[in-house]
Amino acid sequence: MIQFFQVTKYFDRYAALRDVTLRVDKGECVLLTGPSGAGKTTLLKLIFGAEVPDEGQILVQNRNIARLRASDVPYLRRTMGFVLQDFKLLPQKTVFENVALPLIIQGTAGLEVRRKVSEALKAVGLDHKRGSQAAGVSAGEQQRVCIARAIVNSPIILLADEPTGNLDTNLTMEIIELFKAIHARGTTVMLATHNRQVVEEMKGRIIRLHSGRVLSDQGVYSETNSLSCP
Amino acid sequence: MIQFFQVTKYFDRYAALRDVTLRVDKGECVLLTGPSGAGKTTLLKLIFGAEVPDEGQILVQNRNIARLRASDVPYLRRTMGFVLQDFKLLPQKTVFENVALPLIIQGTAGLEVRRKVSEALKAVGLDHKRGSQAAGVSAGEQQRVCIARAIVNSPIILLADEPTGNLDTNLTMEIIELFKAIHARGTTVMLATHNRQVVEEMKGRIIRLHSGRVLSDQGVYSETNSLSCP
Amino acid sequence: MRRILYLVRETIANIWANRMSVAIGVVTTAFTIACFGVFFLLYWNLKNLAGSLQDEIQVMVYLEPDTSKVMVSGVRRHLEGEHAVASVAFISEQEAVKDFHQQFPEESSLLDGMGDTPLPASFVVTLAPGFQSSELVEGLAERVRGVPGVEFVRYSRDWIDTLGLFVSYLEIGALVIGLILAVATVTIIANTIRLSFYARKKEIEILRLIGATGSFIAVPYVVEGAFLGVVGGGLSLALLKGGFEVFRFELDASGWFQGLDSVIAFFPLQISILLVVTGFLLGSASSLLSVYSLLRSRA
Amino acid sequence: MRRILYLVRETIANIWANRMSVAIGVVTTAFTIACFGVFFLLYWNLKNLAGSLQDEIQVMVYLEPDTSKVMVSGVRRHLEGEHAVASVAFISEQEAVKDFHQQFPEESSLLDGMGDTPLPASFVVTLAPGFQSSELVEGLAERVRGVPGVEFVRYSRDWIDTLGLFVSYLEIGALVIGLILAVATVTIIANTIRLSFYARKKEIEILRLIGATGSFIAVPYVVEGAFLGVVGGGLSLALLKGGFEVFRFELDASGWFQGLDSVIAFFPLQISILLVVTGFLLGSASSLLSVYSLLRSRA
Ligand SMILES: Nc1ncnc2c1ncn2[C@@H]1O[C@H](COP(=O)(O)OP(=O)(O)OP(=O)(O)O)[C@@H](O)[C@H]1O
Ligand SMILES: Nc1ncnc2c1ncn2[C@@H]1O[C@H](COP(=O)(O)OP(=O)(O)OP(=O)(O)O)[C@@H](O)[C@H]1O
Ligand SMILES: [Mg+2]
Ligand SMILES: [Mg+2]
Repeated sequence: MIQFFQVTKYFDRYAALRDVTLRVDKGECVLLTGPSGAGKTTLLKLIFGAEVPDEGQILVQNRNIARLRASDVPYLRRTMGFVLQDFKLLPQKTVFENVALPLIIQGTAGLEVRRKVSEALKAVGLDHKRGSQAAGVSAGEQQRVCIARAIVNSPIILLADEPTGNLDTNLTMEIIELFKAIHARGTTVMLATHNRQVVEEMKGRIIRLHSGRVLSDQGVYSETNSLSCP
Repeated sequence: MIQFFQVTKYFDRYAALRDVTLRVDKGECVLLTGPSGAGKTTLLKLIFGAEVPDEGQILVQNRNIARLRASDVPYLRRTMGFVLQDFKLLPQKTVFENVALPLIIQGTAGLEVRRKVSEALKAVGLDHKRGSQAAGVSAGEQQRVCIARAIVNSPIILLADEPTGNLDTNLTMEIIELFKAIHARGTTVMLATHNRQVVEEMKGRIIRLHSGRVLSDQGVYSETNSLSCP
Repeated sequence: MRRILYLVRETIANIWANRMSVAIGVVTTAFTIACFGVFFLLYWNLKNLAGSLQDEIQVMVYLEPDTSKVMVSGVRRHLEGEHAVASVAFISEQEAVKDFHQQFPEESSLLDGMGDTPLPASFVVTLAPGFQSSELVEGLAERVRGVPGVEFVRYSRDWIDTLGLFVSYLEIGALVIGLILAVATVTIIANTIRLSFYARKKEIEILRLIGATGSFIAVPYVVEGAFLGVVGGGLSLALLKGGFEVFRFELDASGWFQGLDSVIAFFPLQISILLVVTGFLLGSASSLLSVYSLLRSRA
Repeated sequence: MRRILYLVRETIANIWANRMSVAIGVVTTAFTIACFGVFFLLYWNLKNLAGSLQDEIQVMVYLEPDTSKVMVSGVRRHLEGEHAVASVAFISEQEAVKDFHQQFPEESSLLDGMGDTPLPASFVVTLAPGFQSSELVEGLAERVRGVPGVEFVRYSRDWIDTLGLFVSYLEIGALVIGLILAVATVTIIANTIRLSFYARKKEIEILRLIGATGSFIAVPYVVEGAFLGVVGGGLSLALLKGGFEVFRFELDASGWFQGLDSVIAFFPLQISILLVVTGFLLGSASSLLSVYSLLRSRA
């Protein structure tokens, strides 16, 4: 599904990722952890082609991301859903419109758009805010709008960068359940998170990054290996 | 220090805050909690005059915020530091420049600016990123830049909105210690947070909001009253 | 279908959401095209005026005294056979004296005591349009001088040259100034549209992240640019027409140039439409350009 | 001190960070001022040309035949005493005949057999600038007619009227067109600057949140706007000068209007400086306006 071969990414002269090699199979659930500035966001951005690697190769669904023609990038992105750390919502549009956007771009029929958007908004508990401007809702609400936008499309790969940073324990739990359900349907899920609750509950494969390197890549969270974890 | 008298704030027809009355004395440490959309951000924004109340009065340092002349607002704001949920950094400027801004605005001498900024950046563990563009650093780093900017000025009141949403447990602990130290110097601190760790460690007065109302206003966190808390 | 509907609604929403910068763009476009239009209108009218003046260029063919009627009609036939000649009018010796007295009443005495026919008979030749150049008239005069009965041929070489020069002068002037103004117009409009799109860099970036194709992103902007251009062009037309009417009214009120009133004219419909079409093309082309320059960077 | 240093560095950094939109603004400003300048240059030269033509308006004072030398100098004295008269030249009867032969060689025969002095002696009166209006000349002629020895006074009323009208015509034309262009210039430049600041709404918002006063925020923007205006104004001057030289070169190469070459001229230094100052004022005023409109909203 997703393969990194000795990927290095520089910003100016600073290496945000160094010689990263990893392989995520279809249907896996991966948790990216590591301290602030470890390179989690960079790794996720490379997967959906928002950044281009300086060295190494990245295959996503057997296509080399770096070599992809610019006109093919949109079609690859439509198979993925992502929650960005800085939300990236269209501030002037309503919550509904923001969530509907990935469907409209693909030309989904009107009735189906409404049905799917409602479903996604209900899943994140925001159906009552559907008519509000995206810029007007609270930070936690915006984060949930992003999650709804990421899942509305039933993506093959779901990438989420700190999706619960602005949510309280109860909502975090709900979102974890949501991601679990999506994963259960066969979607490949990759989460970058600092939240111990998420790491504990998701029970996925844990990849720990530090200063752009993979520190450890292990199975599900357990008390024994958690001591130095997140 | 800060007094709310029956404050109500509407967005469109939705009441983000309803009939809130509270009083925070000099040197207090207040933790605002409550689910997503409860009105925490709105309450903090009212204190530094980024929003104007629709009903009721707000006194900050014995001045009525709503009645303040536009030309006096900047001087009031200079006595406060704040960490916003959406950061609000100048993306083109370096980390150093962003943190230095509150000092430069007040005309602080060059040498002192450098000393104070370095101190603030060290306190949040970001001295090595001082030359990076603010837009270029990771989310957690941006959050810490905001914290540095808020404290560089030795403010009388420190307001922080979810200041640890993008930080891991270790860094969160460091920031908590930092806030405690600032509080110990006599600064009035108000934190809005979902993070249980913060609530537990800060040991401050806890105000719980729900749907714009004050649900409870109690002393330090303890096991007995924490069951339904954040 | 849903996509087209979306694009239509999107365009309208875009225009509405950015109504301030769209309005600024429309006004700027209107004023810019109007700048060019003012100059063009000036050129248009001067050229027309020169054209109507050129119609009045005349060649005088003086006949020998006491030319017979047969010879006179021979000269007439020759003149009418010339390509360059539009019309021919005969002035007899008697008419010539009458004209002289009318034109120079104070010098009337000069003709006294010079007999019945002090002035020769003549033909007044009006030239066909396109034959008013100095050389052609020279050639015509040369040929006519050889015709029997013709004493001498006179024409105001200066007048022909001056008008010819005036028209050429107008033409280089128009070329240089018109070029500057045209470049200015294109630059200003393209820049205005580009600036008003600059503010929406973020929006475009987000759409790309979600997987929108380049054309899906570009269409609403291009339509918006075209709208801006058309409305700007129309507005500039209204401005020009308004300015023109004020000018004509002032001219009428002042009572001067009664004759000019019929000569000066606004653009014909085709050119008016061209102005709006220019706006349309400029608007859509510049927005296309600015959107694609934002889309080019891979991210 | 630190604040001033900050403001200077801030301005430079701002210009650099937004170099694309600053460049767009400069180019737009340059072209817009150039549009106005082209028209102004045209007006300036036509007005100069009209002025130099008006200098040539002459009144002919014809004397009675066989006027005595004393009377001639009496007439001269009278003429020189008139306010409107700039200079007076005497043409004797003999000179008049010579001039006639020169000017109308083909009509020379007309004067044959009319004695030695078929034409009267005359004074050629050149008018002082500012006295070329039809009414003033009429009054002068009326007074001169009464002077002993003067037979009649002639002047080309048409010519005077035409020139006078031309100048007035030029003046309303210039007023109407100049007004449209001036409004256009101000609008376009203000809009361009406003648009280029629109993108920085967020920046201003952040500065205000941190506690910056209005003037602290405004200064770098206003300086930037002034810079943009001055550079734009200077560039437009360069454009105009360049266009003007190309025009003059074309004119020279074509060989026409040798005389005109000395008449057409570029703006004098003062007006060139005015153009740059206009840019400066427009730039700083529009940026001031746009920043304050962003600052007004309390938040
Ligand atoms: N666009 C950029 N320009 C320059 N440096 C960058 C850029 N993006 C990221 N970096 C740097 O690369 C490093 C990794 O950043 P990244 O955003 O991947 O970290 P992260 O693991 O997501 O951290 P966080 O938990 O704080 O979000 C950081 O040191 C950051 O400063
Ligand atoms: N500018 C605005 N326009 C419209 N509605 C707004 C605006 N700002 C906030 N709201 C609404 O007011 C309510 C309170 O928002 P606020 O941002 O204060 O919540 P919060 O407690 O900070 O939530 P979170 O934990 O998610 O940040 C929310 O329902 C939000 O949708
Ligand atoms: Mg990150
Ligand atoms: Mg909030």
